[in-house]
Amino acid sequence: MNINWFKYAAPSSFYPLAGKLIPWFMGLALLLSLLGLYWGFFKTPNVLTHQKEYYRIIFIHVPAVWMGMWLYVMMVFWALVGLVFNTRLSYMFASAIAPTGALFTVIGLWTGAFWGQPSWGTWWDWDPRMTSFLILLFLYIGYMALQSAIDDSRRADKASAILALVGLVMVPVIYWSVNCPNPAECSSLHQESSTQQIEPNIFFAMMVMVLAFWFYAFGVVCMRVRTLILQREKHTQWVQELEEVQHG
Amino acid sequence: MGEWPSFGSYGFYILWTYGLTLILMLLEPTVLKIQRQSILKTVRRLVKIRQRGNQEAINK
Amino acid sequence: MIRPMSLQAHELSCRRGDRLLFENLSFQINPGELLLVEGHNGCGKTTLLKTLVSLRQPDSGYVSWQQQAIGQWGDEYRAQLLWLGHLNGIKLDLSAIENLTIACALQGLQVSGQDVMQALDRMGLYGYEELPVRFLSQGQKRRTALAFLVLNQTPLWVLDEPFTALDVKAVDFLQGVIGQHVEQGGMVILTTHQQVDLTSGSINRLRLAA
Amino acid sequence: MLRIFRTVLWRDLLLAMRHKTEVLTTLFFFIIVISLFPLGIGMDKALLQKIAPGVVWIAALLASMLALERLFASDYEDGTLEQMLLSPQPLFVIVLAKVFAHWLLTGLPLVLIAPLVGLQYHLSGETILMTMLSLLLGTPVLSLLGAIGAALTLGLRGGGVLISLLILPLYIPVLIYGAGAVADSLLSHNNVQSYLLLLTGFLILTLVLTPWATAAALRIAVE
Repeated sequence: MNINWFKYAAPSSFYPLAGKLIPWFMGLALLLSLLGLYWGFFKTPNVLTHQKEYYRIIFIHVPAVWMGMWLYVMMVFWALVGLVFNTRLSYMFASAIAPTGALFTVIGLWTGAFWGQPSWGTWWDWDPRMTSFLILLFLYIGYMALQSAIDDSRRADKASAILALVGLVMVPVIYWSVNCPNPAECSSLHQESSTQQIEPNIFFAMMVMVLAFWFYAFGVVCMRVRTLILQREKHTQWVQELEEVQHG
Repeated sequence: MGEWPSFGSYGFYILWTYGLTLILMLLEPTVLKIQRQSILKTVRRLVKIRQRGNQEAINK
Repeated sequence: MIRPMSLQAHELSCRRGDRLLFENLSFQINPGELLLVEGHNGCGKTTLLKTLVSLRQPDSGYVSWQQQAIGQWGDEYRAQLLWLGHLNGIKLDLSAIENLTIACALQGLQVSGQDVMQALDRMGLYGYEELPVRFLSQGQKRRTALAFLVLNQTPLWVLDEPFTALDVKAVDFLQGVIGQHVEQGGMVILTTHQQVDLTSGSINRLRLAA
Repeated sequence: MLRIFRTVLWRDLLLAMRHKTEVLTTLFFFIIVISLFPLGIGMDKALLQKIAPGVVWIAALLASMLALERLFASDYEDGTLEQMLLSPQPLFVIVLAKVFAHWLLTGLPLVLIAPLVGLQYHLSGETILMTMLSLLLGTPVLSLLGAIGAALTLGLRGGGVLISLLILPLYIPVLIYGAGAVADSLLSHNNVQSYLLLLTGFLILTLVLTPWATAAALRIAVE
């Protein structure tokens, strides 16, 4: 059974498919987030050993941070596919993902600051992870700025694809340089990943939230791809015969 | 069901973080919906222009 | 040459922004032929020429040189061709001689100062060689760019409106150079709004309807 | 291969010599920015010494950013860039030659002027030497990375500001380790060597990777 991968590579066949999928994605996202929040708020102990009630911000902070990073990798993946196969739809995906990724990064930073205030006493301290996350936001903004600065959509896609690629190559270098500014002190990057010692209930609630954010991201990206398709293919026959155009 | 979780004095932080996240995650789809309507409007205008164009060709 | 030297286009289609310029355009040009690309302004003549010359990637279809896609030839294909766009491709701060020596070096031609001087003389720039090109007239700047044609013996010439800003005498001289090149088995693709007549060799016309 | 490198390098230096003033603008910008800080932050000796590494490096970053826009712009406007893209010589060699010429005109002067600046900030001889060394290793990286931004934003209105938005995040590692090297030589100067090795590592990394990206960006810009 060979799946014809390129059947949905044509904007005209992807448009209706995305239209059908969006309600599912958004519905699932809503359902899962309600489940996650309920589980997180009602089924977990009120006070943790060293953190008071504000630890519940974790249900938003960690999913948003992961989404911010994952969406950047997805964006570069689609940009690479676009550069290699020269299919317009993959470029549209890449430029559709960028705003959502930037949004999640902003949420991640915002919730991080609000978590930092009660636990560390400062809204922002140049902790390596927060700084590298801020730089990720700059990379997103750079991508979107370049995308909108170029009028011709063909060149905009290719140019921002190259920028995203260069950004991806530089991300580990930036992350490493921010985490270990003085090479003498930190020989290895052993940031203690805090996901292991979390109490199982909280951990699962958080995972449900991560899933909810994934579906939300799929839904919103599909919506934005549809608007991009309409925008870029408005001169084509099939767009002008769409039923929502005929009697909208 | 556990009792309503007391946020103690940290309600403010919880409120602000969840509040903003909620606003942003609702804002994005609505902005996209508005964008979609405006593009559909321009496409309808294009269709009207093309139909009038064909009409004139036929009348000529 | 084991394989016949020819340039083929296979179902080329190009877009500018959201507008489609041309679609499944196929043609072939063989040695000793001149292809005249015609069409009103904005119908994609320059875009087509840029695609043939690998300056631009077509939206679909491909261009092949000696039955092999130009993507695979890479730099070798670029050694076979000469391009002259609307822009002259010369630096205004450098003198005509410096411009020409750099152009030859870029093309990888071993050329002596004497050849350069001779080429410039033939283009009617005697006495203007040392002057920075900034002080030359538009016609003379175009002739400095065209002087490169005289020096360059690559088989494929792609010229985008070469006759603009030239006076009658220069146009005749250029037509002579092109005619001679086609006679020697070279290939020329050009766009122009003026009348082109050739002593020998066949002229094919390609009309780009919008 | 080397012939074309030499030709393009000779060409760019020749062009720059025809416009001598352009070369000095970057240099004076660097000096002015650095001299502004003491006026703004105060003349206290210890404080100036403390902020010197960061100030010198941030000024170097901004100065090289300023000069980037002109890297390909003039060739793009008069069509010579098209001729370069159509030359049978490998494009990354041409790009390397142009970036090297750009570095000679904007990066190297910063290194040579560093002692003058060091005196303003009461830096010791040894630290000034370290500043020059770290700038020597760092400014080529700034030019190489910046060349990608210059190629991507070729021919765009407001290109200058856009370049800084795209490329400054990528400059952060060089800034951290460059300023770190100078700061370290000020204080304990025991592991200065590791900083310099890191900077050389960046130099080699960008030397190998960036020409490809700049060449690809140029091919797209000319389309």
